[in-house]
Amino acid sequence: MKLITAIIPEEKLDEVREALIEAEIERITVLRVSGHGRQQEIVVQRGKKVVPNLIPKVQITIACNDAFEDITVDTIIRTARHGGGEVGDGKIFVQDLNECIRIRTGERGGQAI
Amino acid sequence: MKLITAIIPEEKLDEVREALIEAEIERITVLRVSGHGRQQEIVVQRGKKVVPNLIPKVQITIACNDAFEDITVDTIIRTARHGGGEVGDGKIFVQDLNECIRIRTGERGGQAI
Amino acid sequence: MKLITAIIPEEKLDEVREALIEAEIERITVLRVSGHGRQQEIVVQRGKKVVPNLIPKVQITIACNDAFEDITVDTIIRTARHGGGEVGDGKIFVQDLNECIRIRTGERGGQAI
Amino acid sequence: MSWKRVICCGLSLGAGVPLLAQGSSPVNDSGATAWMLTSTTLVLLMVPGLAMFYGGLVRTKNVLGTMMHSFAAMAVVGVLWAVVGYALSFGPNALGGLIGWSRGLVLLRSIDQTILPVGVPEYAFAMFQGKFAIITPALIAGAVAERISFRGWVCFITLWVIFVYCPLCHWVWASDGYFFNLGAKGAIDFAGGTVVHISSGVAGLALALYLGARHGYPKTAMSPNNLTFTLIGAGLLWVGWFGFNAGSSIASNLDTARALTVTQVAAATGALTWVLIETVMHDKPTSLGMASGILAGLVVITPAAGVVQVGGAIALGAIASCCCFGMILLKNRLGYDDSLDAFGVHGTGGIVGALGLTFFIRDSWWAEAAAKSPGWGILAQLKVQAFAVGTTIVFSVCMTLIIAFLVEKFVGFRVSEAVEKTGLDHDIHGERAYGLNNLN
Amino acid sequence: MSWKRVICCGLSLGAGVPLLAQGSSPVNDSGATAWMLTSTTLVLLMVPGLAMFYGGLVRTKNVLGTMMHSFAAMAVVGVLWAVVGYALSFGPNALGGLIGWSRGLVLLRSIDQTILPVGVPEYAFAMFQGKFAIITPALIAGAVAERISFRGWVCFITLWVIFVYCPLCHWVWASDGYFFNLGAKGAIDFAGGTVVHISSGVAGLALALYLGARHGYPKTAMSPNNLTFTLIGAGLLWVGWFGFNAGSSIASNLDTARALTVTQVAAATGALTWVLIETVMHDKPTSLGMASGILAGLVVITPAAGVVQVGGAIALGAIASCCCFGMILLKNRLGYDDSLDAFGVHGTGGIVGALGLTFFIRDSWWAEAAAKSPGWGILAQLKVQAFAVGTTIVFSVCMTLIIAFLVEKFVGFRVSEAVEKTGLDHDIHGERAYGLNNLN
Amino acid sequence: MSWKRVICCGLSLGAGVPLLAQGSSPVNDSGATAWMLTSTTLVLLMVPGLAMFYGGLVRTKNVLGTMMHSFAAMAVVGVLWAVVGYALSFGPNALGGLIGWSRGLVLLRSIDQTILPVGVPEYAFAMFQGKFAIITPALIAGAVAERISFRGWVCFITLWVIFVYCPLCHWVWASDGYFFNLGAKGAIDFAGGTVVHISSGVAGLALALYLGARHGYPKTAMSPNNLTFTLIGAGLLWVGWFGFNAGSSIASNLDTARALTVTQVAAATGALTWVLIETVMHDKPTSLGMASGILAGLVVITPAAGVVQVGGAIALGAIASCCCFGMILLKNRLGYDDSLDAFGVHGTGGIVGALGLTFFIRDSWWAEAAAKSPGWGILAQLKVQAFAVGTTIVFSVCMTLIIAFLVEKFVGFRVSEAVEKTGLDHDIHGERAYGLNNLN
Ligand SMILES: Nc1ncnc2c1ncn2[C@@H]1O[C@H](COP(=O)(O)OP(=O)(O)O)[C@@H](O)[C@H]1O
Ligand SMILES: Nc1ncnc2c1ncn2[C@@H]1O[C@H](COP(=O)(O)OP(=O)(O)O)[C@@H](O)[C@H]1O
Ligand SMILES: Nc1ncnc2c1ncn2[C@@H]1O[C@H](COP(=O)(O)OP(=O)(O)O)[C@@H](O)[C@H]1O
Repeated sequence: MKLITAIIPEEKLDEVREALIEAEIERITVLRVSGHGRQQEIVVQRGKKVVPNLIPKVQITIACNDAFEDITVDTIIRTARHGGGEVGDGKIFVQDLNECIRIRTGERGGQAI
Repeated sequence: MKLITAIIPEEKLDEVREALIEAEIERITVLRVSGHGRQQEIVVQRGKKVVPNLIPKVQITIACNDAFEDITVDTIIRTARHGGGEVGDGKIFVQDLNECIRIRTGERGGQAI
Repeated sequence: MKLITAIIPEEKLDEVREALIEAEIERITVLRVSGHGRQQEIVVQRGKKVVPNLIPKVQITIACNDAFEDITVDTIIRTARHGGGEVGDGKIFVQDLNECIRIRTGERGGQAI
Repeated sequence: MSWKRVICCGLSLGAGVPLLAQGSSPVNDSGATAWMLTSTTLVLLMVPGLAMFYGGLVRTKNVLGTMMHSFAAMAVVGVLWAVVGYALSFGPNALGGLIGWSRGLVLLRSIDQTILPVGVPEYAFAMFQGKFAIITPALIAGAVAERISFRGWVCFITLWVIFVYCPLCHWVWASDGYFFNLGAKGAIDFAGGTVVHISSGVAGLALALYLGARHGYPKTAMSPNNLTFTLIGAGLLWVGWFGFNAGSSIASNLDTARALTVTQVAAATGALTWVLIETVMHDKPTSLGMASGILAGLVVITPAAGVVQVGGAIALGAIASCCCFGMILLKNRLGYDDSLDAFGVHGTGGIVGALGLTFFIRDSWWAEAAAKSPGWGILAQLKVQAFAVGTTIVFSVCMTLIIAFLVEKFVGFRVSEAVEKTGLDHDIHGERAYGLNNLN
Repeated sequence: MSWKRVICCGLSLGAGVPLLAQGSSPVNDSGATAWMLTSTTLVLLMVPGLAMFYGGLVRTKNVLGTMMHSFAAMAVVGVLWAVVGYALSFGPNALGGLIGWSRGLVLLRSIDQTILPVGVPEYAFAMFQGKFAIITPALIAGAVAERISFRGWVCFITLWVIFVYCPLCHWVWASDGYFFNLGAKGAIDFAGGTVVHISSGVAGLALALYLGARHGYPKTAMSPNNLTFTLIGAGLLWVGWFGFNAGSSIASNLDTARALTVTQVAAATGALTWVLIETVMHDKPTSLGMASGILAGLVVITPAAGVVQVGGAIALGAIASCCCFGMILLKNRLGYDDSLDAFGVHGTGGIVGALGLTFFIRDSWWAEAAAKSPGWGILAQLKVQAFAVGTTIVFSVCMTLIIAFLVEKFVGFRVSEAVEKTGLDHDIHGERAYGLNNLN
Repeated sequence: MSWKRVICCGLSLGAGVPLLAQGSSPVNDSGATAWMLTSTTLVLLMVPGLAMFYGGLVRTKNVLGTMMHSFAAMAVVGVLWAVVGYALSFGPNALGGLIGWSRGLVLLRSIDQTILPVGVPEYAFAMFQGKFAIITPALIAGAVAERISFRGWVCFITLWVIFVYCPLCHWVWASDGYFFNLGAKGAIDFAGGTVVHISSGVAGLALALYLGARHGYPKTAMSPNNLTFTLIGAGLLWVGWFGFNAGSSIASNLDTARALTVTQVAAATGALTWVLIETVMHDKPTSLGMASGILAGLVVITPAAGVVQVGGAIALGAIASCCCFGMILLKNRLGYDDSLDAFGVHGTGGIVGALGLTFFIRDSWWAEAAAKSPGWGILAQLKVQAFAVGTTIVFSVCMTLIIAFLVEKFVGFRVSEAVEKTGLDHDIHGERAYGLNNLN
């Protein structure tokens, strides 16, 4: 099993979620994070140009069976990208997941995803 | 060492925490997340039934030594479950943890947990 | 590649970030979490001493190539510590990262970090 | 309604008669002036109140954009009213009574020394009325929240105030206005049931239909970002409404106290009723319901505050909440996107109030009406009210659509889908409402 | 206290004497009326203020539920007061003076044209008093925050207003009330030390003891979710309290200005003192302490605002903060769960004020008292005050317990442990206060 | 300005003449009194308004600390003013006119029965003025937000009110004050352009320079934690400013209505202009810009509200926003850290208003001035205004620096870098503003 973590732009959340659901990846966990990367978002405060150190992003966490890794990753790449790709479009991290347990039933492993 | 991540219902946090402390798992990190799964929480807004896409959940992260994995997982399963188990009770993910470092002392590995 | 997760005191974020940038680790993701450990922060509310169960902390997530692991960890330890080290200075967790993908370009692996 | 007549004399005096003849000029009544200034201040308080109310109901990404709709009204109409708005509303009939006009009232120049016969400086009256002109377009924003451009909104309200609000205000409240002279004692609209609530409510509906629903509506849940704001906003609106209604007596006397009393009672009844309906239907009395009920009660009593008594206020408050609740259920069936129910609450409540008040008018009013026009009764007055309501609806809807079309065409009204996704706050205003959500 | 007498004449006149004899009827004083209407509005503002104050102090899961306690008072008592509350409080003695009653006052019908001898429409007075009836039960909610059902709360306040507030109000402020006729010049309670603060404070204490502590109290830390709200709420309460106290003069004159002055000074002193105590004891002047001190100062001056001078206000404000702070320390020792210190601040502050004011009464009052009852002195008045305070405490505690028992038995008052864990907002109201906390 | 003279007669009467001679004493005007009490309340509302405005602009870790700066002013100056502040400001000339003094005014004792010739109890006037003494130091906090200790702040404002505010207030508003007797009809400062805004603005600048920039400024972005608060704060300030300016007429008449009118118009114009500038320059009309423009418009009209007409108000509002915007651009160039632009808005706006008003004075004023001093014209008055402005700046800057030096030396003013990093809320007050940010 894999644990996929994606950092995406805030405004892309809906699109990504909808595409994932269409690809039958229906269980996800999301949260607000702030990121620092190469993206520079210029904000004007009282006439002064300010470059915030940290830009609001959304993190999506998805546990999936190995067979679903590719489709999950591809779906995210496809929908989280702004047009042909802009700085700040984010990252996807994939890790091994040893065990997954459904609290409701106590089921373990692939069927608990 | 293992890194255990559990997604549980908001209202179960206190119970889980207390049970963990009783089981001598005293160090944890928690945060608010929003989850999408099979749970459907119907909310009525001005007479209209609305099904929010994302339901507030709490994520607990616990780094523990291998020997503690089972008791941690079991404690969470036991306390996070609503009665005999309801949709939305959440998930537990277990991953390997290569290294753990206590910032205060610089200790590493199992004793730094 | 490694995925480094550090839980540090809120007020140390700026310092850590600046030091990381100096060490050329420029891409990070941060978020607010609440932690429970050995630290006891006493708060007085209307004359009553209260010990909050959960103390606000900041979590930093950094994906880096293996060669950068040590410098990242050392930088965090050095800058997140209060003086000679205080309870509550936090933890660093290091995990393997199987894959990293830059959404913008679709690049994978070490060069996508 | 006697205050209107008094005012209007004052106005024609202010606008037409040479002001230097101070011999028999009215004397200032410091008490009435104090209350009018206080009322003006209270109605101003409704604007931040409305910004909180609406601001709390939208999604996190649109909070500032939504609040800015109210604040823009404060800025734009604040200037506009002093420059030409008052002249267009309270100047003598022009264009055959379609609107008022008086060059002297531009920049309020000719009223610089006027004391109205009721003992209040005309400046105070002009500013009080100006606050109504601010709040009315601000109400419309609720119907099209989360999808309009700031630029378009600013243009829209500028035109809307000039071409919809000012004429309506003239018809209803100027002594030579159409509605003011209907029937025995005119169409009853104490504090703006037609002018303010119906006109803005139906304008909102028209806009919502014209601009279309938000992307994802109704499938996607759009949760309020901050219901504490909405509740406090409703509280501030209630507070401000005392100025809105009781101030509309343009006095500080028994009439004023009566208006305040029925306002209080109707608001409380509205809130109670809405919460009861929710409890019966879903077993969940919500804070949004509490806030909505307060609004419904306040809206319904607005036209009626000068003529009904406590019993009538209770009845109207209860009926209003039922009707507004029903209207929102109907909206959910029909599927159009009146985002924050500007029509559902203000339009519906205003119509219910303007018509329903007929059945609860106090005896003394009937006596006066009968004195003027023998045999004047409920049915006759109901016709007058219905005529005023109907004309307002038709006029407001038509003009709103024309203005919306022009704005959409020349400035752009509805934002692009991309902006809608990113949110108004970041995309249009370059800000985020809650820095506290991120580490900073 | 002379205003009371004047009012009460007005009232008995309003309630009993035929109103059509307008020959020698009082004339409206537009200035006094303006201030009474303004005061009514200001006291209304205290309700959202209180909702913010309390709402900010609870945990994130109970914010809306807590705010709804205040808003429910606005809705329920808003209606109740107009229907029967005013009749029960300001009607002539009934049941041997236990309460007032007058059928004509139901729905405020008989005061439709009454101008009080002080020149204020009785409607304005009735509405002003009605706001007191709203805020008083709302204060109680603080003692039992985070653990009561909405349904139970609504039933409780309905009964409490009828069976506790109205009788007390009648005794203290009706011209034929018990306390009003004690001693030389009556028990002194300018703006509600006994009626409002003591009665609600001890009712809160009784409820807190009866319903028991929150699950996990005192072990679990229960952190305020939003102290900015609490601070702003305290600010709004201060603002509104000017209406509360200065409005209680039922006039707009020197007495009014005096009441406002001592209110301002006592609030400032209370805040300063509390913050000083905290600085000395823990080296942390907190914003919660600032807010609490403001409250303590405002509460203590409430009964006293008509009789003390600036020096006395400073003394009372400082003493109040010391006593309230001490009382809360004591609570922490004793271990009962007065969640937001309704008793700690309102009960304690009210008692300190009602008794303590005796030592700071202005000379002119003593002169008048001595004229009526020669040799009348501090001790004599202290006895009167103590009697009023004692009776209020006993009456309020007993009645509150009876009502709480009935509500718990027939409707359910305390929520189940499961609901307490989930939080009132989601479980009872089906909402979450801060959508901004989640992605939406 | 005629009100000043009237007041001051009243004052000298209140302070010097035996008060018992009530034969020909002035009668209370209940309407004027009502408005003065209302105004006092409105100005008090500005303090929570300012706390919201400033509180929303700082970083999440400094919210409460920043709000406490405003609330501390309410507590400290609230007491101080009643004890000695009023005596120092409105007592007869002492120390050669450097300040006022009257022992009888300590604790406001000697005004206990005074009705001013304008028909208002002197208590009401004293409290109204007291609110100005509260808000003025509170404004300064914006310039040094996020880096000063609470202890230092409390000491600073205590000294500042005594040694800067009271003298200035005496010079400008006491009948025997320097500025009051300059030129034909005195330096024009209707509601506090010099006393309030210039003095606090330049004091803020001096403090910002003396204490130095925040750690990390200007490199680190310091994002506002809650712009909704800032917007609502601006709204409440606007509401309160009606009391601030219209109340400064110490009456309830035509002058009052005029002051309110120009205040409204200038605020709206200021907001509109600022938003326009932003749209033109960055294509982003921001909510911070809206709030800043409202402030700029309100500040600029403050000294002018008694003498300009609607046209002048529009001009001044527009000019103010341009100048303040420009000043902030300049600040960004120069690099000093006036954190929330206390000088940028209040200092700049005040100076623009105090000088600029000269060009928009109404004819009747010129006529009166010419009657007193033939040939009196714009240039002559401009000199008077410039003199008043200049003196205020020099005096305020010098005294502020001396006080800041003393406070820094004996109590500690600027916090350590460690505290600055942790944030004022947690380190100094032991609290966190938004419990909702964490699980609790
Ligand atoms: N190595 C990394 N570790 C942790 N987070 C990262 C890393 N790289 C990128 N991110 C996250 O992804 C977001 C977008 O990254 P950015 O560098 O702006 O895009 P790109 O890699 O396309 O230039 C950042 O704001 C940050 O939150
Ligand atoms: N595969 C997954 N990946 C990420 N998060 C998940 C996954 N499955 C469940 N979750 C999280 O757990 C929560 C509860 O899951 P849900 O599907 O409602 O329960 P169940 O699996 O018992 O039916 C979800 O809201 C989501 O936050
Ligand atoms: N084993 C763990 N699992 C998860 N989080 C941890 C763990 N240990 C520490 N933390 C996090 O680090 C923070 C600091 O830990 P603490 O125990 O106070 O420090 P120390 O280990 O230096 O005594 C905690 O508040 C918690 O958020």
